[in-house]
Amino acid sequence: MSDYEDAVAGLAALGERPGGARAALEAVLMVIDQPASTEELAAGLGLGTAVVDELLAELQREYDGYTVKAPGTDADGSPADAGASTAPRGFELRNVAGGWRIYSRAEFADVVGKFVLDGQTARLTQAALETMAVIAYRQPVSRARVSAIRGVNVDSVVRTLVQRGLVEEAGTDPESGSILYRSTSYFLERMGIASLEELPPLSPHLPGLEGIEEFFDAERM
Amino acid sequence: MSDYEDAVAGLAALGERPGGARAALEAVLMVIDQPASTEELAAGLGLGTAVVDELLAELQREYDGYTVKAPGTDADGSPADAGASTAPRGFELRNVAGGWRIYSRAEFADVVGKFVLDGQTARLTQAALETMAVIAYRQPVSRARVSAIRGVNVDSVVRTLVQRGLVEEAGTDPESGSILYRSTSYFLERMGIASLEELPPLSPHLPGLEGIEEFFDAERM
Amino acid sequence: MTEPLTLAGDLPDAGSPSSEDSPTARKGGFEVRLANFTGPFDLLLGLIAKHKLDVTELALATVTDEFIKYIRRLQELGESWALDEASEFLVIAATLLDLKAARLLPAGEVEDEEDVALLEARDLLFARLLQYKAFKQLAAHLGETLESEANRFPRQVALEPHFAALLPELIWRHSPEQFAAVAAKALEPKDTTPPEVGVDHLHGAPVSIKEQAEILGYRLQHGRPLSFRALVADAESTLVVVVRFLALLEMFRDRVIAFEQPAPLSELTVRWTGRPEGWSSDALNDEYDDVPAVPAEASTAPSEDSE
Repeated sequence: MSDYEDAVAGLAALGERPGGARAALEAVLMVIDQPASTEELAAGLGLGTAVVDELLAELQREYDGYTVKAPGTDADGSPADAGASTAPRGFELRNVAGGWRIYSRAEFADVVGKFVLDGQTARLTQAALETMAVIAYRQPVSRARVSAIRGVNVDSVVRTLVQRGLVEEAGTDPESGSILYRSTSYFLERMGIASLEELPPLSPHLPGLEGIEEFFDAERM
Repeated sequence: MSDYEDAVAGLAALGERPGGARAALEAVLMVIDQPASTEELAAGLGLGTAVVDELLAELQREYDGYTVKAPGTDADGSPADAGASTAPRGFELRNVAGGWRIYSRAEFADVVGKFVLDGQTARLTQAALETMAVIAYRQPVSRARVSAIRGVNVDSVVRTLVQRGLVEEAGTDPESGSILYRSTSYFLERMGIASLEELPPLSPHLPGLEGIEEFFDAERM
Repeated sequence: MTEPLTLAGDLPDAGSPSSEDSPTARKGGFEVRLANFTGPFDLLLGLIAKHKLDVTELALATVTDEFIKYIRRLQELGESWALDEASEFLVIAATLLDLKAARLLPAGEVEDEEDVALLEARDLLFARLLQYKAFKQLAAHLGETLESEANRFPRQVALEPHFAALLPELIWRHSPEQFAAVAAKALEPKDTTPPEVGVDHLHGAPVSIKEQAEILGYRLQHGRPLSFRALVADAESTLVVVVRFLALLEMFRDRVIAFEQPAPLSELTVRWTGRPEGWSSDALNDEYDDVPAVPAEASTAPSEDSE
């Protein structure tokens, strides 16, 4: 079967779902963290790149409110004309550095910025600090592993640490395929040390730590 | 200036932007990485909670393709009817664990799963599910109590649930001094419900056994 | 220490989706396969479902034999059970037996305290079973919901760089030593030791089955058949009598002795049937060593602190 036939079959398969291939592409774009190239998207969706390119362009125009200039929505926020597809959405689809990703619309940068700052403190939470400590001493380490050690889900805390530049991705675990994390040079800077070797050894604080790894690996379900 | 006047002013200010308050809300929803409550969103946007609730409901309906049943989109993905707001989007807005958040639509799980490998959690065992159910419906509850209901020792299962962030400690029983457990908001998130009230009621499963709880309380421990 | 019970019979799992399409009771041998019963109630519900019975008193009496057969099978397979797990199964087996016995007897008036106790035990078991069934149904619902929810992926993307840049400069006041202390605390193994059944309050002199079996073996191997009465004549306490009786059962299982009893309640005679060599009390099942009431230390450090 040719690539072309493959792509046609893929399109037909997605067409049966609500929203079709366009919604499938949207679903992917909504949740990916890293920008994805047309090729990656096409491969994941089982579609041809030409079709994906067309769908991307279509979504992009649609999010921008077509070519029509958006009429100001009523100030009372009435739902009457909410469905009008001529108003731009609050997000946009951008092709950045060879990949596609959905971003919040630039026009709302001040609103979004205020919202982001509202919930933020200049200090790390205790949860973030402990997670940082586990990563620093166990790196490279996956989130699942840190979760197991800390006893709670750490996904959003790790994201905060990445955002803060204290932690970065360090490839994937060859066995599980999950992303590994390590501390950054900015972390060393903030700690006032030159290298990880200067971190105080844990042994005085924690005798008999050796068994812990096996313990947690065995314990997970 | 009153709160009401503040909110009206906020709405008017956002109304001038392309897409208005609705798009501003969408823009904020794009950057949150955990469920945000109506109150948080309202405060961030400078709007009243009633308005935000209405906007959220509106967006939710719109993403689902209004109330109109979505017509199957053309398999060729032609852009002709792409703007029709009757087709559901690839994502949905949901009120989960007391907050709002954007999710990819369940119908595209297979496609999205190819892009989002990380963060997927293993299935719970039957023993873990049963223990989780007892804790969810009887919280706060001691391990001894859960054991009495399940007929087996649940210590290691509870530990696993705590480790996975689905269950947490909730103080100690004033009488027996044993540790009590309750479900977490992460559990609500995983269940896709806004609060514990959304769990199906226990009573239909327990026909004519209204007095049983007191009975067991007296009997055990 | 992951699951309380990992071995289970070839039985439908009541309440789970698979129970719908499971075949009716299989004739012939009772097969033990890897399935997953999560406790005695689970097993009981499984058995009831297998017979397509409703959860009733009658159903309980009907499945008694199978329940007990199942436990026996597990023991034969040498599955090591934690005491509390095994005891839950045994308590329920005992109640079931009572129930069955009560059904076999002619229906009569509730007369003495034993009858009342039996009725209470039956009601309690019945109520507990129904309660467990309710939670099992809810567990199935939780499982389905969690699974279908796993099909939705939340948008949780990293903050766009221009917003991340807005964040205030991080305040970091931890010295490397303080940070190490945080790490040590975070990496510390959580308290995971399962609570154990305390035996400190038991003051009876520890008596080892192995020890008593050795004594009995010595006497029987080197003499004529002896009556049980004679074998326990020198026992200093009831506990020793009981333990010697248990030891005899163990030895009987090892096929080194035989019992003879001409009529019910008449003299019980014990005869050595094993070869003179090739048997030692070490061959006895280890399971009793874990029973707190008969501590393992008893064989090595007899009655040191028992005075």
